[in-house]
Amino acid sequence: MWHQQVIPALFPQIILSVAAVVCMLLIAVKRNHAVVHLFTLLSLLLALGSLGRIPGVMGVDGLFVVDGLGVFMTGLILITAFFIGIFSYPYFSQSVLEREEYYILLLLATLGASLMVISNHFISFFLSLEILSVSLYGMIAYTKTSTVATEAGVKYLMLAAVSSAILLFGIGLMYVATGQLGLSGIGRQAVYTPTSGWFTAGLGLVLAGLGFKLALVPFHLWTPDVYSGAPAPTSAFVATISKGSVFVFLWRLFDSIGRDERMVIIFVVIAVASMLIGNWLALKQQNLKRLLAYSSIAHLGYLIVAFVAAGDRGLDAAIFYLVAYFISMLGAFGLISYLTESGKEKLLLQDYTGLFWQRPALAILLSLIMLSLAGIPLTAGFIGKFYVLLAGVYSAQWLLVMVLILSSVIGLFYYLRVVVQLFSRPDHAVYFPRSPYAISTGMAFLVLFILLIWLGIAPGNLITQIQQVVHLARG
Amino acid sequence: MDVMHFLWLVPAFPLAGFLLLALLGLRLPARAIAWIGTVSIGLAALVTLWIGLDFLQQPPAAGHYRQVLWTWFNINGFAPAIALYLDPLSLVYIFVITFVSFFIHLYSTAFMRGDEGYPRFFAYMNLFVFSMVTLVLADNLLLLYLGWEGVGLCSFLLIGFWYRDEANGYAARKAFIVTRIGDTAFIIGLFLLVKQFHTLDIQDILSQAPQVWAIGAAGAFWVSLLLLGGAVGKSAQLPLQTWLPDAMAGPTPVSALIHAATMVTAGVYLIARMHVLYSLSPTMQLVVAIIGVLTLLIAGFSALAQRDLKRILAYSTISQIGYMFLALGVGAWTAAVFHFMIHAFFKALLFLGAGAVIMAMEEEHDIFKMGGLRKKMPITFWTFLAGSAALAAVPIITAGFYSKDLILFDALASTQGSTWLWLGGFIGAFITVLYTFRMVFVTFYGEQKKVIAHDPERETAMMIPLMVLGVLSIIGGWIELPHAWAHFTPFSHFLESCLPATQLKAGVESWELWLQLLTAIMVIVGIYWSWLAYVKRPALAYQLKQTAWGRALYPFFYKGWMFDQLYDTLLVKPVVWLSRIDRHDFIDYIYEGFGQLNIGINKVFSRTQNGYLRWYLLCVVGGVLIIFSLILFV
Amino acid sequence: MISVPVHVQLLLASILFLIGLVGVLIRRNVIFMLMSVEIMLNAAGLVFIIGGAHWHQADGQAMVIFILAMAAAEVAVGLALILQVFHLHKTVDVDCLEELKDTQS
Amino acid sequence: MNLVFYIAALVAIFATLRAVLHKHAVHALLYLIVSLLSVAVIFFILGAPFLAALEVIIYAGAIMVLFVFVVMMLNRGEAAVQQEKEWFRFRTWAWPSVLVLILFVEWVYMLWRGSAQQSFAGVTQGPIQPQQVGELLFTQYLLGVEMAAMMLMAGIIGAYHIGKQKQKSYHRYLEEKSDQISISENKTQEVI
Amino acid sequence: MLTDILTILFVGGLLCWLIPGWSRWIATLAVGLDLVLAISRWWPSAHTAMTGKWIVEEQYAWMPSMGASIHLAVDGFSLLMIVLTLLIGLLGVWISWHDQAIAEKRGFFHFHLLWLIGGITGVFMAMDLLLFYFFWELMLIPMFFLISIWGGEQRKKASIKFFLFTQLSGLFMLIAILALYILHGQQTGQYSFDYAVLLGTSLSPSLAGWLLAGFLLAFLVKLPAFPFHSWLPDAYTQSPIAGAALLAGLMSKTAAYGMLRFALPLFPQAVHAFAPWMIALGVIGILYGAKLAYAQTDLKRLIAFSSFSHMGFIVLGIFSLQELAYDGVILEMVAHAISISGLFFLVGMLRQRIQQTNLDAMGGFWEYMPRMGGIAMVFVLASLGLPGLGNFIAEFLILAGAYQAHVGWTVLASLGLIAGMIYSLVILQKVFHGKTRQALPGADIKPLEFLVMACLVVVIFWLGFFPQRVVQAVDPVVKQLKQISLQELPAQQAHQVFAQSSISTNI
Repeated sequence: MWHQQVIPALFPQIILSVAAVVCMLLIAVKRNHAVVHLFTLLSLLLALGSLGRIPGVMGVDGLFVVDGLGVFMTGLILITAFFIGIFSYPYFSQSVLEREEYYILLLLATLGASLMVISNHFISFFLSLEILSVSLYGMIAYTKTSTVATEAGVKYLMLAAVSSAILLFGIGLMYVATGQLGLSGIGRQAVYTPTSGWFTAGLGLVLAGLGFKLALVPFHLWTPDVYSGAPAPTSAFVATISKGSVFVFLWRLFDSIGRDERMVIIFVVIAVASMLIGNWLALKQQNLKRLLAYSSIAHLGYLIVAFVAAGDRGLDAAIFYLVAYFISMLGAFGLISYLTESGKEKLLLQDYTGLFWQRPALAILLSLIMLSLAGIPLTAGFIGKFYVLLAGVYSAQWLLVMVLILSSVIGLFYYLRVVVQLFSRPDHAVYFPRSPYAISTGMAFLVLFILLIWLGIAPGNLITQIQQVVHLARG
Repeated sequence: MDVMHFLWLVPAFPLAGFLLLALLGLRLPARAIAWIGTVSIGLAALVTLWIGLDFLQQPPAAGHYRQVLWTWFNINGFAPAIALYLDPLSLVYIFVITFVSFFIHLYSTAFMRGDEGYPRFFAYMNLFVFSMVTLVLADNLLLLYLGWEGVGLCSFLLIGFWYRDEANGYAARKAFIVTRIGDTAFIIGLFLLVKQFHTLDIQDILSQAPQVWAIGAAGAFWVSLLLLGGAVGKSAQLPLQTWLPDAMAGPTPVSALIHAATMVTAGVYLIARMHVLYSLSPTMQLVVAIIGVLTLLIAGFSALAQRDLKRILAYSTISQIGYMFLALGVGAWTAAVFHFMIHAFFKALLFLGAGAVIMAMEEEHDIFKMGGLRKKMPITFWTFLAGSAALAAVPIITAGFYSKDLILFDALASTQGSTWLWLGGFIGAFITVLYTFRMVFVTFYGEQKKVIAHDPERETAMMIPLMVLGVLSIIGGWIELPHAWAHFTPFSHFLESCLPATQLKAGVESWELWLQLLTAIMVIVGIYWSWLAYVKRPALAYQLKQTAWGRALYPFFYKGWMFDQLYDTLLVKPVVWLSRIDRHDFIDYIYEGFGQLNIGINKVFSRTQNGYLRWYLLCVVGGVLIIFSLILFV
Repeated sequence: MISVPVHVQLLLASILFLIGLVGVLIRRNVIFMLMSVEIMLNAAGLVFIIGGAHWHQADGQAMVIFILAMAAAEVAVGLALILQVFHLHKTVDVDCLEELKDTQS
Repeated sequence: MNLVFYIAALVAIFATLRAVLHKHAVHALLYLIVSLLSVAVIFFILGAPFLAALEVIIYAGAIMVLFVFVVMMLNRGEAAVQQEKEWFRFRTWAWPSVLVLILFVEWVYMLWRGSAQQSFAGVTQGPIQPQQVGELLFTQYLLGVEMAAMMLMAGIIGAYHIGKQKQKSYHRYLEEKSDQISISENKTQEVI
Repeated sequence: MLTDILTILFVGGLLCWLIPGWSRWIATLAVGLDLVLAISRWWPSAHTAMTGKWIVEEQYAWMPSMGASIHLAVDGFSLLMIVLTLLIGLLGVWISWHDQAIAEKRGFFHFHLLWLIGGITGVFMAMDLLLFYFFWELMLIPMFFLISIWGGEQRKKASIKFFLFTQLSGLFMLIAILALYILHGQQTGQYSFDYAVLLGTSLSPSLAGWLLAGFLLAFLVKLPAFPFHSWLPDAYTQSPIAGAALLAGLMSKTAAYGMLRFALPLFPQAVHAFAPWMIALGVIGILYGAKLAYAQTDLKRLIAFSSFSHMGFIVLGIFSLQELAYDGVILEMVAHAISISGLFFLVGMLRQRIQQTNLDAMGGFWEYMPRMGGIAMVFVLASLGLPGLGNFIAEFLILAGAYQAHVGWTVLASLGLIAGMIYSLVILQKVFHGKTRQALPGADIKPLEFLVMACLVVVIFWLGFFPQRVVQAVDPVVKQLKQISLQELPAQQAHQVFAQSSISTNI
């Protein structure tokens, strides 16, 4: 029940909730983009700082478990949200709409995600998922005068609602079968009813619901449309935080109920399909945001390889992979936000022709990101992929490992296509705007750049950190 | 001080000449180039003479001298060295090489004057002499192979010396590649030797081989076959003889030096050098003899039909080397080497004479467009006649008689000889007479058809070599007289220490005089017939050409028995065709196909992203269906 | 109380759920789609009630309350979006929303 | 009571089907309300009186009213019915229905298999009273309630931002035209 | 000292980028300094047979929790390759000194060049398998950029193709490395990527076969060997000159190095089972490459395919598992690096003069560039294996070694000598001989170019006449490899390697 330690354990989440409310009040007092922006960033930093105050592993009401994994992921989510906050400012300052509400939604969505990673109960999971989703509806359709944003919003809303319903029905069936809503309780019960029709049917439906959020094949079709329709910062959020948090819950769920052989087969099928189809879809894609969307489908497939591999190694691999993936995606969408000119995003690859000859630093960052996504050494993505492969080989998932290799080569093709485009000499004079808000964004890019390289060359620290986190989760 | 220690100077002088010319040639005046080119060879010749005299006076105790310069490489005891080996055989060879080279260089200083490639020419020629000397002096087969390929390279470079004409380039390439085919067999032979003996030292191999292999052993057979491959290629014997006639595209001194006197006899040297292996494989020895006979016949007939002065000589060269092979095949090692030496003299002479004629005729090669040069170019005529006589083996007075007669006798009389081999050689000799004197009569007799523009006889540098070689072509044979006449055989005696004497059948010595008589008659008949057909009654040759046989055979012989066409159809065309159709590498299409496949798949999946929300929903339902099916049915 | 077996109850929930699903799939009117989603959510709620009844727990009901809240929030945003769509496109036909798609190159 | 359950179930199924298939939006909504009411009955039977009440008040009452509002706002009348008929073609509904039918078969099969393994014969204990639910909500699930609040806040802000129309100076008859212009402008800008 | 070499290169690269105006000098300085460093260690050691295993060894922590460390070490073989890399790197910098094709963003060019050299050098130093893989892939990135930024007309396609091939194959090697790591960890409890540690891992024949296959795939693609060569013509022809020289001259050698250093010692028994197949691939490569080279109408493509053909000798040599052949392979690595660099430099000089590399546009250049022609001749002759030049000794030793074990294949491979001559002569004759197609007065070789080419010429003659220096330096490696040939499997067991197709249960 309630005792004093609960509050410090949930410090970040509490700070975020309060910040959201305060933010709303700030807007009510006076609309000022810069103030709200700064406030959001500060509160995110504050939440991040409060992570240090968390006393240790503890459960809260059976709804949450604040363990190493949760804390680490909360931190990751907060940092990512911080970057998205930075990228939002130049993006929305050009917009004619009210921009301030976006930050409330950003805070709320971050709240939802940070709650999800510590959820240990279907009710808390469901609610955090809905906080995230509902905020995202608003964030995706935020530039409401744009037909594409609205369209993306409608598509996401409809699909998310249907998948939520499917997920709920699944949870319901599992509840009927076990009489439990807490993960640990279900885990206990699942031991007795491993092959129960209701339970497996429910689990299958839950899987479908989670698969939708993770954009795994065959629930992936919304991704490109939403990514390309939504404002770039939102796309970054959808690509990173929303997936990462759901993935953590997926891990917790299957850790408690055990990885049934049939479930593993389903995951193998899904992973193979995601890796291959995601990369195939991106192969000839000319729209950078869609390309990133397809790439994210494939990346989630790689993550599922780590998931199937399971164990500490799998979790290590998955977390590291997530970190690398987050950095890359953030950088990519950050660049798109940064290069947005009076509300018009540069979407087509050909818009980026010759970026190198105009803005070499940006081009090098973007190519590094592409190489990281492709898993080439010197970048964080390489260590991530290496780690996943290690986990896959360790658990002797040869099929997955082989498909991973083949599909990552297919993937390499389009990443390189982007890179080559950046470096090709333009036929005509190209102009890339210098955003007036370059300082903070530039710093953010610099940090991402350094992180990409640093994690690619000397990942030792982070790996050790992650390994400790994993032990904390078990202990 | 031991004179032998200066052996390394023999290759070193030409090499130094080459390096000087290659590095500085473009900056030096023509005179300096000529000096460097000629003097370097002259010095080498002097050193050779010096060493040779020393060798004769005080032969080394072991019968040979070995000079190790440095170890090439040493892999677990397999250690070929850069080392020189001098024994009577190599001494004869370097003697011939350096002296003939010297005269040809001398000749060239005048012949090549004014050519823009003057420095290049002498550089290549010096490099050639270096390589040839290395080949001959090599103590192991790997170094020999270095010289072997080096001479091939120089041959290539000099055939294609006038590089602007693509035909020359083609001839050069052909020469290099065809000989390379033989060389490849050679090098495979080396692999076999390495495997068997773990060494390539010639003397080691020769001393070990009889212990390892019995007579007729398969190993010996294969090694000698493979080495023969190399020899056949370099010496333009059947079946790799086709390159030599085309090699006449090079400057005439080149033809004289490389394609008559020295390089083409490298094969003879190789077999003579490795004679122990051939002795161990009688089959191969017979093969050598048969190749020799067939080559000398085929080339002889071809020479009979040629119109190009140099091509006649080229076929004649092939044919004469055929004699050497015949000699090697019947175990008459010294006879082969003897004929090599004599042949070097007279064939170099003939080529140089031809060069003078061609120079006078302003690059006209067709003998039927010449004529009546006897009076205008007396020195050339008389020396050419001396050479021709030697080639035709006019009895007693020419050197060629002694060497060729020895071979013919041995072909019949040696233990490995037979009537057939002799008969082939004899017919060949007759043909030799016919084409030689056809050439002489057509070129120098009859009426003059062209004015001499630039009289080569005024060039002393050209005439001296002609005269020296002319003298040698006459008197050179006297160092080895037929047994039937007198037991004066210093040449074979000299070579005895490294080449065994010919094994004769019992009681054959009495045949020798009869055979010589037969030869003499044959030569006279031949000369008479040529005189009849080309001077007295030229219509006779024409009529003969018009008979059914003539019409069929003349083009056949003219084209060298159609070997070029045969190889073209069998080898060259298929390879070229294959290259052309697969220029873009069919393997690449496979990978491109993979790429296209992926793009096709991309198109298929891309269709699913059609933007319709209801379709997306349907796919979600489909996904649920798939998950359920997996749960139920897997 | 009642003796209807649980699987029959679940069958009812499933039928309602699938009817909702069919509705989402076959209606081109966005409003109808949203309605159908509500049917699905309602069916899911029914499952929780069934579970709660059989395990005799209040958790199921609590969950349904949360579902209700979620449905309300979703409908609010959904309807706002539908209005915006109508505003921009002058139609509620969902098949008209196909600007975002892969263009065949 | 069993009979009531079956009757309510049949009504619910029938009303839901009508709601989904009906061409007229308002009629469909009314059918949906009927369906929700009958589900409320089932809630009651299954021992959840509090939820039955909430179902009626919030679902059938509040949420459906929202729908009615929107339908009214769009105010598309007979033309809309006509259009619905046009949209409702065989090829529109055939494949999804087949797919869902297959899904239904598998679904039922799984439920049936589950019932073979876990048999619960109906509801045996008494109803769960509202106070039990309330207690749970304010003790263990207190944080959940807070989260629901946050979720609603997100919904409200989203709906507010998206739903808010800009003040426009034109007369409402002109509005349509100006909107069309803005659409075409948008289209040219955002074409991908 | 090893880290110094790498640091100088990588930092030098960054400096080049930051100070583009001085990039040529910085690059010269960095590579030159490294070259001096490397030679100062190699030259003495080549004189005398080495005593210890490594001449220099350094180790630093990298990912301690995974058992990966920055373990650098060199013996005579590695140092030889490093010296070679740096030499060609330096010459590459010089030959592109005035190259107009890279005038734009020159600093960035030199950055990539130095990092490429650094990557290659790293490959030759790494004694930790993960680090090896790291450098192995690191090489690709600068190479990719060199092609895709400063390459020819088809640079996009070429660079991507190159990257895809090498990356895919590299991943297979990574899998093999990981599997080996895990197996060793499971057997001994020591999870480490260290070469020395993994060397003695005992593996079942089928498993060893699969792991070896993973390694070989990477090496065969990079080399490239027969069916994996498809990327080569495009990449070689499209890359800038210094890049092409490094690509053909050294990156391909990293593959040969990898086989000798890693593949063979790690899986000595599986190697025997693979040898016949590999030899077949090598021989097919020799002949097929030669045939393709002959058919080309573009000089660069021709040279590219000639390189492919020569790589067949390396495969043949390695898998004949004979002492002579090992020495031959190492010599071929050095000699081919020199000769192919020379040829590519030559093409570069020609392209600077006539702006293309099509053979039909060339002919009779001897008239205007006799010096360049002479130098070209040396490299052409090296390529066709003329004795006296380094390549001959190498090919001779390879074939002589291979002959000890595989007569038939060796005889076929020897046909490659003929084929090699056919296409090599095309280079000389079509470019420098024949009718003069265009007048190029004053186009003969410039002093700096002459210096570069002279260096290569001297080295290749030196190799031809004094290969003992190299043979001595690599003696310990060859001795080690020789042990492998003694570990022959019984024929029956070797058969099982292919019979068992699944290894999933073994891990």
